[in-house]
Amino acid sequence: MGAGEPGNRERPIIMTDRTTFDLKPIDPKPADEKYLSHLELGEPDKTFLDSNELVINMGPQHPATHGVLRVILKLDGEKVLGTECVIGYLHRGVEKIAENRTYTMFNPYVDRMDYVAAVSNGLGYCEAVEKLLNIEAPPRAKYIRVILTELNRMASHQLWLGTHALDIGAMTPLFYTFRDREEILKIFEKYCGARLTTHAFRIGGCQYETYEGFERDVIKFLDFVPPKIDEYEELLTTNRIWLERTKNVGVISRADAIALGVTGPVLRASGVKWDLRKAQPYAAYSDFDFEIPIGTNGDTYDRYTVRMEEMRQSLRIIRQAVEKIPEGPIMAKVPKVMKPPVGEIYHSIEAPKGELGYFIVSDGSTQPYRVRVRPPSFVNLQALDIMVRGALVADVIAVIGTLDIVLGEVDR
Amino acid sequence: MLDYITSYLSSNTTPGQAGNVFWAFVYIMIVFGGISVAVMAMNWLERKALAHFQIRLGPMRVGPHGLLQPIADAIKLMTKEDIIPAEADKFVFWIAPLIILCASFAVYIVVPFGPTHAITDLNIGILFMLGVSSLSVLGIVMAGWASNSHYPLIGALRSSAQMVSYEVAMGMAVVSAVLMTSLHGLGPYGVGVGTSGTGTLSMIGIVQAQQEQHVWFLFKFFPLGFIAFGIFAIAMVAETNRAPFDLPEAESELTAGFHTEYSGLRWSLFMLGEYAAMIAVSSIAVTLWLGGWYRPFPNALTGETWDLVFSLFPGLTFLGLAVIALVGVRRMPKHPYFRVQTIGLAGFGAVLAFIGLILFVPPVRDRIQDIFWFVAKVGGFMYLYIWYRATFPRYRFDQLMKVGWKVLLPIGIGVLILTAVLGVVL
Amino acid sequence: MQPVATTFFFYFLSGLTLVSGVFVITRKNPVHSALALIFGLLAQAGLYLMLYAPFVAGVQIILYAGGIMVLFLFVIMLVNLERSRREEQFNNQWVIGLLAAVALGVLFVIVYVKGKALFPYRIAQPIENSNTQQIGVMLYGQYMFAFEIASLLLLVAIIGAVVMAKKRI
Amino acid sequence: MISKLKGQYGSGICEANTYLGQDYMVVDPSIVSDLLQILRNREEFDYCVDITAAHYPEREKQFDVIWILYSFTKNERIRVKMMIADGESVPSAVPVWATANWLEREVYDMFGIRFDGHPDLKRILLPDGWKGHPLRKDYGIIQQDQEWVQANLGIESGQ
Repeated sequence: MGAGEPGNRERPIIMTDRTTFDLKPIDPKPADEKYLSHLELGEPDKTFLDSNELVINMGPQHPATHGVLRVILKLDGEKVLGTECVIGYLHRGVEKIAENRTYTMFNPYVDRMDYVAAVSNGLGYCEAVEKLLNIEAPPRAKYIRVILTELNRMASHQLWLGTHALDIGAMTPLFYTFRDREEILKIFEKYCGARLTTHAFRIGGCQYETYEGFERDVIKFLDFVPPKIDEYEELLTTNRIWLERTKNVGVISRADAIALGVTGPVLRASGVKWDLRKAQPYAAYSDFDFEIPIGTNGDTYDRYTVRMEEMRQSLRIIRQAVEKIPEGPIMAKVPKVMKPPVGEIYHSIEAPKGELGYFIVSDGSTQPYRVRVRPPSFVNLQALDIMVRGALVADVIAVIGTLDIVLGEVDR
Repeated sequence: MLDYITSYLSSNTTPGQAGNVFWAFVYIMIVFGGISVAVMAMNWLERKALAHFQIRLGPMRVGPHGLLQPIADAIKLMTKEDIIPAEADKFVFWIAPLIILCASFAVYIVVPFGPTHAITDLNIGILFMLGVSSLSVLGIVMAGWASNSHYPLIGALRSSAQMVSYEVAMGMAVVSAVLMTSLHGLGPYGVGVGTSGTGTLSMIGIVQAQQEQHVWFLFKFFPLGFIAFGIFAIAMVAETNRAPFDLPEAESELTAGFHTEYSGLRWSLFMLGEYAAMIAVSSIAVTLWLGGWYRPFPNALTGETWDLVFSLFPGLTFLGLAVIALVGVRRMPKHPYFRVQTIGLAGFGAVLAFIGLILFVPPVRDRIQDIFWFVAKVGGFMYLYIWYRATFPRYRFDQLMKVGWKVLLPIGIGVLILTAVLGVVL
Repeated sequence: MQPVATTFFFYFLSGLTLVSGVFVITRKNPVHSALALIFGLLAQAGLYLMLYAPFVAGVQIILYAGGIMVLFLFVIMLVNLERSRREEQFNNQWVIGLLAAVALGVLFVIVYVKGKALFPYRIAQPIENSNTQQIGVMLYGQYMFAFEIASLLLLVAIIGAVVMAKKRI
Repeated sequence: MISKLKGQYGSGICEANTYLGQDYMVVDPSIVSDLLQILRNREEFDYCVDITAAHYPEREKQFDVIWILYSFTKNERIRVKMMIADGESVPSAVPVWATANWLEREVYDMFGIRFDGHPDLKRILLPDGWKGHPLRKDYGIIQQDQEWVQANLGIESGQ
């Protein structure tokens, strides 16, 4: 290809030690017949017009990789023959840090993983430690947690929608979603003083009582946002180009989705009606009435509709929670120095991106012996390869967007 | 010498046809300067309009309401470090933006802003326009290849395939319009006299044919003219690589497509070329289907009074803009910090009002009318470009090809055949 | 449309055509050759314009420079040229090539000397305004058969290309 | 289920218990490969939530490798735990659950535990040439592969 192929330099331009592009595919097919994938990818046929295979490096600095994801694409013209994700550019060793901090001190760190949905991260961690300590947050705290977490789910989905639409070329939804996300961030700011990395919850409950007018603000938001969601849908849902760009793009079957362990909206769009808020209710979710939207085809469009519906369901949950929020304390009796008994716990919640799990090993001291975070983005990103094989470059972008990854969480 | 210069003033043809080199040169300078200014204005307008689509304010800092932003941008781009990638083919890298620029500007040789307001009137005018504007794809391909990098290369491949494909559909639409110049037609669409049975490819001739037949070709043989116009309107967006067909420079996929490796002045030449091409293809559309420089209803609303009413439009438009500017002055924050901006905006409004008043003077009024209507129609297309960009997601490459070859081309051929049949039958 | 400075433009355009022709065969980089070829074709289009054949000039630009050369560049970019660039440009046939060039040159000289009588010096009548129309009349009248045969050949070529490319789809 | 498995493997399942309402079992390395297959096929634990490990340097068998499994049909979770010594390798779960691919790579990256039969076992979060496995307890929190940092980032130290 031309003079001097960028991939074949003595030292790669991009800071990494990898100089070869040896693409080993992730085999989506387990050995067992029952789990055989529908995806049969034959060898690309060699014809007389055998043009060169093109290896391009998408990222780590690329406008559509949502951070510092680097995807090595092997292309035949525009067709994707294979991908390899190179991650770790944002690795900060969160799990190692946890082993050197007390339980309380580690709490703010989890916000920095999925910085788009910091409240969910905090909820998962606090609940896991509470379980390990065998205490339970008081009901009012649980309701506040539900309200803030669901608001955060809204914010996360709005950000996803904006950036996903921008990737596919529609600029305008980004600004609309950011305008409305702002209202959520204002509520966060009023509640705990921070907008993004909120550190809203503490082990055992909440640090802060709701501010004066909290319910009013939330109700105002609930009335404000449904027409806005309709507005996003008006721009996209029935737009021909949007339909063509998303329907039958990045299809992942039910069996593949389960085998690859993807969770959250990606799994639900493939037709698995599974949501941890229903399956294993935590916080106060068992008190509320809501639906789990599912898709049928497992394509990008289904993931889009599932997330749009999830936003509406979140609003439903918030409304119910605000209406029946109980009075009472917001903090359980928590020892000043937390020394959980020796043991292990795995607790997971339904974060906006999927199952966010914390596996904590305690050795009886004030510091966790081992904290393992089960990041939904990390596992979901693994599905990228089988979702884009045989598709076009533009589909890779659409699929990265639809997986809704946050690199802070992938790399931790 | 002076005679040579003044002799043209009495003629009623374009300087090119009159063979008057001096006035041709003057016209070239005016058109070149005018288009450059229009590109700058378009740059500001696009950012402003797009911002308002997207509930933003757009440029507000440089000058009142960001009016000086394009100038600031131009200065920034010109003074930026000029980077040529180490392994790029320097000569081709250097010449590619120039090819695009030349191709986009050469088109204006035949654009008729008025019956005499064109540099020249080639009798193959429309063919010339299509041919020259198709040269810009060479520049894009070269830019992509010379950068010696993968993203520009893919962008160049995409754009060459895209532009070659859409040129075919575009050609079909254009031919059907050209065909209409020779066909009378009956009934509500296409009454009139005057066609000799021979069509014309000349831009001025096409507009005059619409005048003689008392119909914009948009409405001739309804809905055939309309469909042909629709095909052209879609294909011209694809030709100029604008949203939703902006795949060659798809930001989220190919970073910036064929001009990824370009920066500074060279990059600004690409932008200049792109916007000039947008205006050029809009001019073709206006000339072929929207009656060119003629005011609306030149046949229905005739007579001295109507002529006068329509001739007041240019002045009124500028006065209206001046009023908007002055309202903006009143709404400026009353703080010493904003004093310079307020004065600037007031001055801008005053200049607009002054231009508006000058446009009321009868001799100017008569000379400027044609240009005004032409520019107003082109301006409508420019707004459409911005509107598309704010609304549509981007097509994928195979879908783009599908639209071009499987939708637009068959419809184009069908319209062409039907136009010919109708023209013969009616 | 009256041409201006005819002599100057004739020599300018002819010179440009010749120089680009030489560049086409001497450049090592095929893209540079293609670029030179484009300039040559554009200069030729200019010459056609001077011969009062604007339609031919327009078709020259739209088909050769805008269409075919784009495809040339397309192919050049897609095919790996690393190897061919390293090879010797002028292969062993240069003696034959030189002979052919000399023969052609002699032929030109003979035609120029003898043909003065055949082609008397006169200024062509500007038939510019009806030029396009006349081409149309010729193509669809006198040369109808040849025209249709050519279009049939092209149709065969198109179908062949589709059949060959279809294998990949 | 536990009793059935116990009947099948006898002493292979060292411990099967519940802590804070969560089931887990500690199994012998020899049966892990079979057990994971059976858990998925017979007991319908079709979703592998996570694979991770913990390091106990003072023990003889230094590492705990933990599989967290979930069954959609039963809505149940189970943790399978296994102890291995440093240098020993674990049968890969990639043939059982495709998701194990990256999860095992991460365990390898962080602990240096090798997985037999993994299709592409290499580092995932840290760069390929990095020395050391940071989540081992003997790897200090501010420790870094200075050599790599100097060679590749062009800076003296990453601290």
